[in-house]
Amino acid sequence: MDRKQVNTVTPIDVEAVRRDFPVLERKIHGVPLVYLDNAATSQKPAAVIEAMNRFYRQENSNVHRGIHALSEESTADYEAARKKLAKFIHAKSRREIVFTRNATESINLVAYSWGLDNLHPGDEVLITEMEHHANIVPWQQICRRTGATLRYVPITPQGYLDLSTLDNLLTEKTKLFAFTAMSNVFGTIPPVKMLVEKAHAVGALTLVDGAQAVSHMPVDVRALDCDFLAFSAHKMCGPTGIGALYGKAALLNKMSPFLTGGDMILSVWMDHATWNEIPHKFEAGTPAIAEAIGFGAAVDYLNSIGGMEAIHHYEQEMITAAMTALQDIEGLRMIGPPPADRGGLVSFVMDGLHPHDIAAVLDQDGIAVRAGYHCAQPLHDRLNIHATTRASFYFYNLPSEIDLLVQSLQRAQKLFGR
Amino acid sequence: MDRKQVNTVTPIDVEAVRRDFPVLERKIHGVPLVYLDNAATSQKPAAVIEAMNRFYRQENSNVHRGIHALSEESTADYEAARKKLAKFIHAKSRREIVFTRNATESINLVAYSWGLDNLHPGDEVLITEMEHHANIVPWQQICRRTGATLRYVPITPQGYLDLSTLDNLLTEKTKLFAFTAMSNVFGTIPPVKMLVEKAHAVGALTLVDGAQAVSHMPVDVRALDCDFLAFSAHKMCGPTGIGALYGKAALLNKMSPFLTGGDMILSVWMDHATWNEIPHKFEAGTPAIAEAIGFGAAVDYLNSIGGMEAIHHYEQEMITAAMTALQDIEGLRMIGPPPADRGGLVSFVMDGLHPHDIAAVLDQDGIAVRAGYHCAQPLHDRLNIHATTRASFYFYNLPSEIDLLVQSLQRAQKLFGR
Amino acid sequence: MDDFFRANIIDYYEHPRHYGHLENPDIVYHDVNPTCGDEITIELKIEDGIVKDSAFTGHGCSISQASTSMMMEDIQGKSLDELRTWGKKEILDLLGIEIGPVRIKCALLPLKALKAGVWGLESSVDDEDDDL
Amino acid sequence: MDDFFRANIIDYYEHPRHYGHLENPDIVYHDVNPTCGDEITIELKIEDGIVKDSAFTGHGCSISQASTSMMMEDIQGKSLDELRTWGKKEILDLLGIEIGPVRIKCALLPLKALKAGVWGLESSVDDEDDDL
Ligand SMILES: Cc1ncc(COP(=O)(O)O)c(C=O)c1O
Ligand SMILES: Cc1ncc(COP(=O)(O)O)c(C=O)c1O
Repeated sequence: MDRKQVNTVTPIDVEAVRRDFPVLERKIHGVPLVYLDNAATSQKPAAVIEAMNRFYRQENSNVHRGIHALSEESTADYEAARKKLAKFIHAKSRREIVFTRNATESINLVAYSWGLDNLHPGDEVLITEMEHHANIVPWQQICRRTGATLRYVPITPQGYLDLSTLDNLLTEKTKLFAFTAMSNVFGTIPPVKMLVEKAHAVGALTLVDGAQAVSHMPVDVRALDCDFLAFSAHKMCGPTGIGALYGKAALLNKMSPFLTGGDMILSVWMDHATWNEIPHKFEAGTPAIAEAIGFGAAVDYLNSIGGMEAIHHYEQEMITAAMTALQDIEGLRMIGPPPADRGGLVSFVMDGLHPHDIAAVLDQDGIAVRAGYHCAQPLHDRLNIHATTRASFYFYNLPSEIDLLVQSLQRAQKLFGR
Repeated sequence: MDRKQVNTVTPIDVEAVRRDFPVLERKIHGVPLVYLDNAATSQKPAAVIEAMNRFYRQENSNVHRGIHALSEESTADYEAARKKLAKFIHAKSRREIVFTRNATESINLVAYSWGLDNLHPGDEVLITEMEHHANIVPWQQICRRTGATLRYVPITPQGYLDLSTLDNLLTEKTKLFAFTAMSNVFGTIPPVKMLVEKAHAVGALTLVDGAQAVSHMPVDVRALDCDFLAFSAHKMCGPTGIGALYGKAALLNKMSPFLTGGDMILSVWMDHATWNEIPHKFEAGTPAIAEAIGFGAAVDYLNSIGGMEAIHHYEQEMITAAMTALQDIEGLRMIGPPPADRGGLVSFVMDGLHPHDIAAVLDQDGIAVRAGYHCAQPLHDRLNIHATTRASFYFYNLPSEIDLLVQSLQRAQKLFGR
Repeated sequence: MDDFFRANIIDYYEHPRHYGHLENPDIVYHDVNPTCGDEITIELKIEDGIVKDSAFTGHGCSISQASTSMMMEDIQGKSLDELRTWGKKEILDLLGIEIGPVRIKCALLPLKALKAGVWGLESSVDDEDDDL
Repeated sequence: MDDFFRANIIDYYEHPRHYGHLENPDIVYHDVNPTCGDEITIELKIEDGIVKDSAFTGHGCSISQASTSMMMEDIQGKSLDELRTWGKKEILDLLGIEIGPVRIKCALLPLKALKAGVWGLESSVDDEDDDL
């Protein structure tokens, strides 16, 4: 993604921002919580929690159908949230935002709805070796069902995409190129706009997995010109239970529905049905109404504290500091590119210490990190690593929390006699 | 469903229960809210709202993977909710409960996962003319994709299933019989257990649409012996954004996954993947964690106020009183069976008054009802009705609200000069 | 919503103007509001890009029927070029009331039918809401 | 979790008992904990329904490896009939600590391997949690 110069952004007032997050007052085993598992899910500010409370306490009702005050209020708020999201990622129209359960379902929607109708034997779907399982398994499945072939852009040992392979891999056979805009293991931020251009040059569509990127940096679907973008609310201060799929209107209009039932139909006869207009065509049954409202409130919140440019800027500072500090720990090896080419997360291995045990020791010190494959097993296989420990930052993390992380890692080494 | 004698249940303390629902303090156009749109979605007690608040404020984290305190707490609470639901519908095991977005997705899951693999040209799927679109359109779609044939059990003008047709319709060709346990238009409660038996006798599986029934009466999947049961949290005091699919473990084990991605896999290689055990095999990506916890709290709440037997008993009283009162309004015609054979909802038409206009007048008096097809267009077509107005009750509705309904309907008649 | 039934909507609903059929209409277009079953068929007589006559048949709620009747009345003598620019605002001005997000579809049904019938525009007429 | 590393788990992890291979084992079973990559292979020598010898190889976290080592040690001389009744409780007794819902899978890995390897039981060993 093209990162602009960020010298002019107003810095985030981290101390003030921390007070917006009730959970940050939590004590874990008697010590204050240090939450460094943000790539798995972010914490929620009171404003988001309260937006959903207000909905349930004051206007809860089903949407789109009711001719009564509560239903009109719910419908207006639900659709207003859609508009906020459209604006947040610079979509042309709110109709290009489909609410789903999470980024995973967004990708599955495209795989089933677009894939089942448009993939044929001989066709290829191109993904990369640094994808999350959410952007691998749906394509394996849909290729199996349609006879299409799944191919991978390889990664370099430094955690970059091996772009030299692109000209061979992107061909007329390629019908879709699906790739992440930020690796959840390396942190790598690939050149999204260039990848989209290259895909379009051979006539392939593009799906960008924005689960990490949309939460941590500015994403402009019109500037990137991507065809689909998948992301989740829960990683960007929003509630669980809701995600979004951005799709260009022209594509969404042409696609078959995915889930079917109430609300997504125009008319139903005994032997057939016709479809509602987009985005409703893709939203079957009672939607996640409170969650959409919470999602909208999360976008408002991110804008209110300074916006994505400022958040990305702060995270760049944090990851630079964190990687500098971790470098000094003997026997610790970080994977992925230098700070300038990544988002605010770092995965590492430590000699003689299993990631599970590292995470367990850290937990005793109140520090939450993640250990394992991070849903990216092919990437780990490629690097010949069993599992890694990952610390991932958000705008409410403090530089002092990096110090605590380092101390606790050193304690783990002592405990296991390394 | 077999309704037991309910003489011995402790009656619900409606006045006390109403205080549990913050929204019931709402004023609409200056008058107190009379919420009679419960079949669309129910209101939420403070206990459910607070359970989700507590999660977000104190332990929010992703589940199943994290080795830190918050993740262990979240995982434990998420799985505890599953157990509550399993118990609520008398499943054998918590593994038989799959969390989905709503009843609609639950049905789609079976249609895609079981249907794509098991339906072939010549096979038949049997549904009924009183189904909600959620239990019609997915079967139309999957029959279209597989070449199977969709057939309907007809309804009688009184709003019953025409059971005399069953012996002709249920044959060896029938692979699945999917039907509602309570019509959301007629209120009709069909003989579920008998229908399941008849289907099993020809070797067909059964899917029960429990979206209305599970919210309003006791449902025991083991007593009914149904193979699948679909329902939604939001209709039973729970949050939006979550529903459940019950499936017999032996069936779920055999079925292909539906949505794919993180958490539902066992291992992922570049060219294939293996699946996690049930129910996780069917839950891809970050689940609706807060919502599951809210769903569990809803079940606790329903049990705490007296249980489903008591709720059903109270609603029987209410619907009897309501239908008696509505009968006296000239030019008003109710559809569906007498109170003894239905749940707590009634749909009606009024001479010269369009349902939309009825609903709009009622709204001016603070009364929320629903007007339209109620997502059951084939039923309306069959009866040759354009649309109906529906009043649907829950355990927090008062007998006095029936009087307000009647008065407001009479006002509508005057306003439109009828 | 409050002045909903104080406006002359009920009057147009009970006594629809331009209800019925035209002889040899140039354009006949049938449209429905699937959420509730409102149905209308509009018939137009066009000469030199001007609406010479208009009529409708249908059934549905007071909003959809009054809105259609008022529109059929108002567009007489207007040019298609002008009508092409019509949006939500023009219809709400005719009706003279505020309308919530659900029933707006009833109110806009005749506009939707006009745009689809005359220009084949299938896109949603409330897209002007879409200023981001 | 607090006494996690006070127990002798680290000792078993660093100095695993019964690590290695048997000659002509009757049963060899490989199992993984896919969430984190814990892997073990257990090898058993069975005579008259009694575990005569046992060993394992593998890699993973301290919990999975210590749990496997302790179990290989403990089951020596026990009858398969007895082992068939083993559940979560027996393993936790061996480990001597409480374990949360996520890492319980690490602890139960050897039990899962035993049940799958000896009786072909693929069902989850923490199903006893399932008392509704
Ligand atoms: C009988 C019936 N089935 C299915 C549904 C669909 O439920 P949901 O919208 O929660 O998916 C409903 C609710 O509208 C219903 O009443
Ligand atoms: C890069 C990436 N893609 C997809 C996902 C899946 O997101 P979700 O679990 O919200 O569907 C994640 C989050 O784990 C991710 O990091």
